[in-house]
Amino acid sequence: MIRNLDQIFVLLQHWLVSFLAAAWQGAAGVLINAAAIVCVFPALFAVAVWLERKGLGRMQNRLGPNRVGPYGLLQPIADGIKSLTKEDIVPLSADTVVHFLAPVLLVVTAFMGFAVLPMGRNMVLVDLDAGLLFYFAMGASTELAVFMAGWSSRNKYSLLGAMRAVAQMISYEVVLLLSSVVVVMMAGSLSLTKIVEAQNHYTWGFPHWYIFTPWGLAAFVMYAIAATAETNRSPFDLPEGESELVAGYHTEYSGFKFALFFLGEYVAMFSISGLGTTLFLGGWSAPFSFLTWVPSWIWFFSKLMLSIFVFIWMRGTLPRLRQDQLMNFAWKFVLPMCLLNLMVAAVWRFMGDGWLRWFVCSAILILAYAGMGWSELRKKHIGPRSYRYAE
Amino acid sequence: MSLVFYLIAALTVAGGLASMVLKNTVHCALALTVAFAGLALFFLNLDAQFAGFAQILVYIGAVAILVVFAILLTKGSETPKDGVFSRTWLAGLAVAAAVFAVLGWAILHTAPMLPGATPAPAVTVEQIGQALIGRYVLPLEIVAVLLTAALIGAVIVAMHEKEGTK
Amino acid sequence: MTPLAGYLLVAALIFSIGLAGALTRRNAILVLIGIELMLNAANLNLIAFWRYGPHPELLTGMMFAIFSIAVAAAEAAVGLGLVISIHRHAKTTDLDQMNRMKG
Amino acid sequence: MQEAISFTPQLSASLIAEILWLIPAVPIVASGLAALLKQPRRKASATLAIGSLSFSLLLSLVAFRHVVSEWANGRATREVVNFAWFQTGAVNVDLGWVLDPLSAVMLVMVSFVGLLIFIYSTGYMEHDENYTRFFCFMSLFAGAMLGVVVANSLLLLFMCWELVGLTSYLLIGFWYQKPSASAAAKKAFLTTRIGDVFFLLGIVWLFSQTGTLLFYNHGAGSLEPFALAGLLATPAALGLTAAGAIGLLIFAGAAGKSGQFPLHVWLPDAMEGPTPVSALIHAATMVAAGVYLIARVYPLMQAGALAGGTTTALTVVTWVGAFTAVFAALIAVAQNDIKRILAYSTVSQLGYMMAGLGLGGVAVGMFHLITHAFFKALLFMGAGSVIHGCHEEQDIRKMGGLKADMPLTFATYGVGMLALCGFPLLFSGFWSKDGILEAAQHWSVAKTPFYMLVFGALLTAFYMTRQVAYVFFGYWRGGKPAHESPAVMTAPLAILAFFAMALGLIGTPAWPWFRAFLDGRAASFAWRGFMEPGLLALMCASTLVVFLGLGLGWKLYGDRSPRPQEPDALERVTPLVWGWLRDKLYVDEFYGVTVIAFYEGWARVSDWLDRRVWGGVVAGVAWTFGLWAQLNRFLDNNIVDGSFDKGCDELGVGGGLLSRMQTGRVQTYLRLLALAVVLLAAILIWSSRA
Repeated sequence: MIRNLDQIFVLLQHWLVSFLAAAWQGAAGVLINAAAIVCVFPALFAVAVWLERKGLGRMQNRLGPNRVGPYGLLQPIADGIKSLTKEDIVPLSADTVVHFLAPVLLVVTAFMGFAVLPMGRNMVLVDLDAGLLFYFAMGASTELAVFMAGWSSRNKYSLLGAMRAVAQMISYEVVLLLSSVVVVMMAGSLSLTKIVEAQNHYTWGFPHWYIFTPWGLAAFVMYAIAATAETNRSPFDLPEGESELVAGYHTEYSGFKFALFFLGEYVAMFSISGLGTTLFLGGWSAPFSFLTWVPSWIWFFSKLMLSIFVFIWMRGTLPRLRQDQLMNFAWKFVLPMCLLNLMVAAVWRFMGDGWLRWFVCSAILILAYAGMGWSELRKKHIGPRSYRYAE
Repeated sequence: MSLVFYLIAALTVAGGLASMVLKNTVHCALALTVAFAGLALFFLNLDAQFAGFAQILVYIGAVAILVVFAILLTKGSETPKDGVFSRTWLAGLAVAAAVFAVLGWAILHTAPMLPGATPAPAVTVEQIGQALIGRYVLPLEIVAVLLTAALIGAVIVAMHEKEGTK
Repeated sequence: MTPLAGYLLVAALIFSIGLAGALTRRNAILVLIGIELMLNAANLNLIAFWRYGPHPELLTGMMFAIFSIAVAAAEAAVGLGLVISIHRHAKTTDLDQMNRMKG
Repeated sequence: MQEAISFTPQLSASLIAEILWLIPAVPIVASGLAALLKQPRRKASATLAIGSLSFSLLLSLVAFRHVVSEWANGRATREVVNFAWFQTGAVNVDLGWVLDPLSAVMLVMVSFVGLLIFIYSTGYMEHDENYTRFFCFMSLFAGAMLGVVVANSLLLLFMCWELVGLTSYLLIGFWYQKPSASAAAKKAFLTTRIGDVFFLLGIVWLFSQTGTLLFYNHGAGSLEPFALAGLLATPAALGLTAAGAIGLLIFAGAAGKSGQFPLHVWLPDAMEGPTPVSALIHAATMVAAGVYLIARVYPLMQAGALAGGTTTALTVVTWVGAFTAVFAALIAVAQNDIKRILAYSTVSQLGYMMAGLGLGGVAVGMFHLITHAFFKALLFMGAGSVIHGCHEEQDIRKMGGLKADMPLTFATYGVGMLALCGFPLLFSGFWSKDGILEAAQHWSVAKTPFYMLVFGALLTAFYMTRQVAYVFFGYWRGGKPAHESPAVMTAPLAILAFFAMALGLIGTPAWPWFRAFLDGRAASFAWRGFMEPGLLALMCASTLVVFLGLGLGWKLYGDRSPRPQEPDALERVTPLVWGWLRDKLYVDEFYGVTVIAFYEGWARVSDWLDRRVWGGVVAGVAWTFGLWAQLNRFLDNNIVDGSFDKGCDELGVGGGLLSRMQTGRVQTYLRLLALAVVLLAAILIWSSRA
């Protein structure tokens, strides 16, 4: 019974597929899965938007949406209808084709990421041997969409926003990659399912999630930072800094295209949190060995929503950085820490079992963190912003 | 010669052509990414998963972005008055055609000797990693050095004189 | 026609397109783009030969392609850096006007 | 010759052997840290250097104890720890370190002398503003030198070897603001490079022959019978086997490092560096590295020798060593710079060691190396103390009568001097030098080296007496009076002096402990040792020679101090010879005349050719044509001109056409390139099809 509940979606898919001829079943199965993903995450998107607006409201001592439906629950639907029915304005001088392609590309690439995420036991669209690489390849191509959006709408705010976004995404993509490489080193595979399997053991009822190791924790923190920057969320939301450039690269978008951007942003958030969950939080594995009876997908999605909540929380809490601060932080602090973390992971790997490696690795990381932070603080100079794109 | 092959080939060649003939430089760059994507698909079609994804990651994720950045930094996006092709475009085209002729001729003449379809080799990423660390460790190190040098070099070349002397 | 020949032909075509672009465009950046295309064509050849070659398990062609991808990335970075600095000095990226080294 | 030694192979290395790498690693790390220190942090850097080196000394002593105890239990050990450095294709390059009597002895010597010199230099360099840099370099050197000692792979040894050379360069040029110092540094670097090139050739050859650079690898090493047999089987040029040829190449490297003739020229100039540097690097350790290298690869040098026989390589080593010994001793007689005298004496003593290796095997040479390291370091540090006391004065003619002013220095210096002269029975130099002489006496090839070495001993005694007489006896000829050096400098002197005496006792014929230890045989005490045929006679002879030298020196220089300007005592006897010797037998000049003059001459020749020959030809041709023109002007004006101008125009046009190809446009060149490719490809395909 429990087993069936765990595998319910898998079984459902098999049942649906079983109506078809054997020749078609493979393709059909993939199609069904894709359809499921494409349906589930927009729904999740609606929920998340509502959560965000309510949560932010609470954090800022206001009610948030409360008119449409009980507790404003139907607000997302209303928004959706609005954005669907609004007029789609394209600037006269805009580069029409690119202007149209940009949001589509963004959303498509954002969705592509889910193809390799295991959302539960046996619940993965395609179990690629190089899954992680695929994920990052897709993530890399979103930057292009952002650039297209900003450039095509012939608007200096859009362009600046796009440039900022692209620069920021590139810088933090490096961090994102390097912090995940640690996990790959440990799990010895790029396949996300294998990575989850590698974390799905328990000692004394506690799981072997990578976050519960010194290097894992450090990598997770850096991953979280990089993820926030990748998705242009506060405090790294300069590309959409309302106060500086109207709404960033999608200033000139309206109606459904704007909704697509909005959707794309959230989907990217979901997928990146999903990846973080898979890499560091043991994917769909239960947090305690006595909870393994709970269906795996419940765990996955609850972890996902938890991290989304953290996103929202940070947005409600932290002020926005400045562009040069952002870049310096990425290149001068996080990146070196990532590299150091690689070393630490290697040390951990080769020191073998025992308490000693815990001590050594944590010591190295803490010392490095303290030292670098200290030196950063010491040579902190308050001055005019010093960043430059084109002369 | 499956249908897939022809589709991808059409996509790639179209992208390449567009990237070379379009007037607007940014369009060229975008078309280039299409060509890159096509090549990546080719790699996947050739059972070279790793290479394919690496292609996407490096070319679409990095090189294309670099190119558009460079275009914007050099204000190259507006098309020049006196045409986008150099004065000697005809000669260039002729030479390129000659190259293609020779290559195609060679291929077509050797086509009969080429091996036919073979079963797909099962290559896991792990094998590639092992090879990189084992047989190809020296090239790997050299490439690492090269990349570092290129990073520093690019920074220094593109850096401002003011910064340079400071 | 064997699949390998098909791949080789496509690669040759892309190579020639890239060469044509590199030979005919004025804009230095586009010349670089052409060169990138040529490199990619070469990579396609390598992968194709690896796939249909006698010893795919040795990964030779694949490795070659991967390394050349890495090198191409470096090449693009440096090349574009050069273009930018040239633009900063000569205020142009037009190759027809960059002929100060004429004999 | 020594008989083949059988070391019991150790399959599992002991703990101390496992961590042997720490000995060189720690000082190197320390120097890295010292490099990060700012100049004002003097104490810290000195502490780092001394602390790290004393750690190494401790480990070395442990290792030494381990080896000795093993040997005392009748198991002469050679423990190796090897690991693969990297592997590319089928070739894999291994590195490793070895712990055997040879390396153990060297380790103790280097780290001990080094430590003493470090302590000494805290006093000597006190007023130098580059204190931290000095200690950074010093401990880097110490680490590298220890690396040379422990290396079990010719490659690792070569790396450390070059590192040592580098630090020597850095330290000779330590006072780089002095042009002479930087010049000397460059000279040292380049001269040793000459040797190292040959050394590298030898390494490559060895690798290509045996496929490994490890010395010992449980039977698979390059110094072990299997590989040696292979090397002997392959002939090289001039009737040498590959083994012999490689041995000679390696010896060239060794000659460069330990200043054997004709590559000795850098060592005397190296004295531009601070005195502790001269003591540590250019007397005790680095210059001995060459000797150690030969001792290390001895099986290679010896390969193919029948019992009691010798090999070409060893013969060459012997002759070069003996010649250098006499040659340098001669020069040393007529020097006036206190450090130069010691430098030349170092060169000659190194010659002794080389000769000892060539004649009597590892133990003989190594024994002299160890004793020499102690007393020569002692002498240099004593000289340093003298210089320090005489306010940086180095000319012995401006000193004198110091025995009153600096009694401690005088006493220790005297000990060192007597040890160097080989004063009988009491001093270590006597025993080690005697071992060499004895071996020379029994050498099967020729007796000449024996006489050369004896003569060298005579000269040694002579010039040391001269120096001491100049410096310590007579009356003070300098400016403001000298003062004794601080205890931090004199204490190491005392320690070294003790060892300069005591160390001889482990190598007496009665109790040849050292030789037995190195050869892995049991040592036994027996007065019979002296009873070997001819030994006593030899000892008496060398004693006589020493006394002769001392007496001669004393007669010429004793207790009467010439004024700085008035000619030297020996000069009065034979001004001509004196002149030669003072000018170092014109080796530098010789190089100047040959190498440099070659280029100059070449330039002059080509210049002459240009001016006279070609110029003359051109002039002649011009003249002829002028005549021709004179004759034919008439015709010219009428007929030729038109066509000639036409031709000129044609030429001009052609040139223009050619230069137009050089458009300076990248794409043009690219186009031509592509065209060339097309043509080549076409030709290739066509030819392959035809």
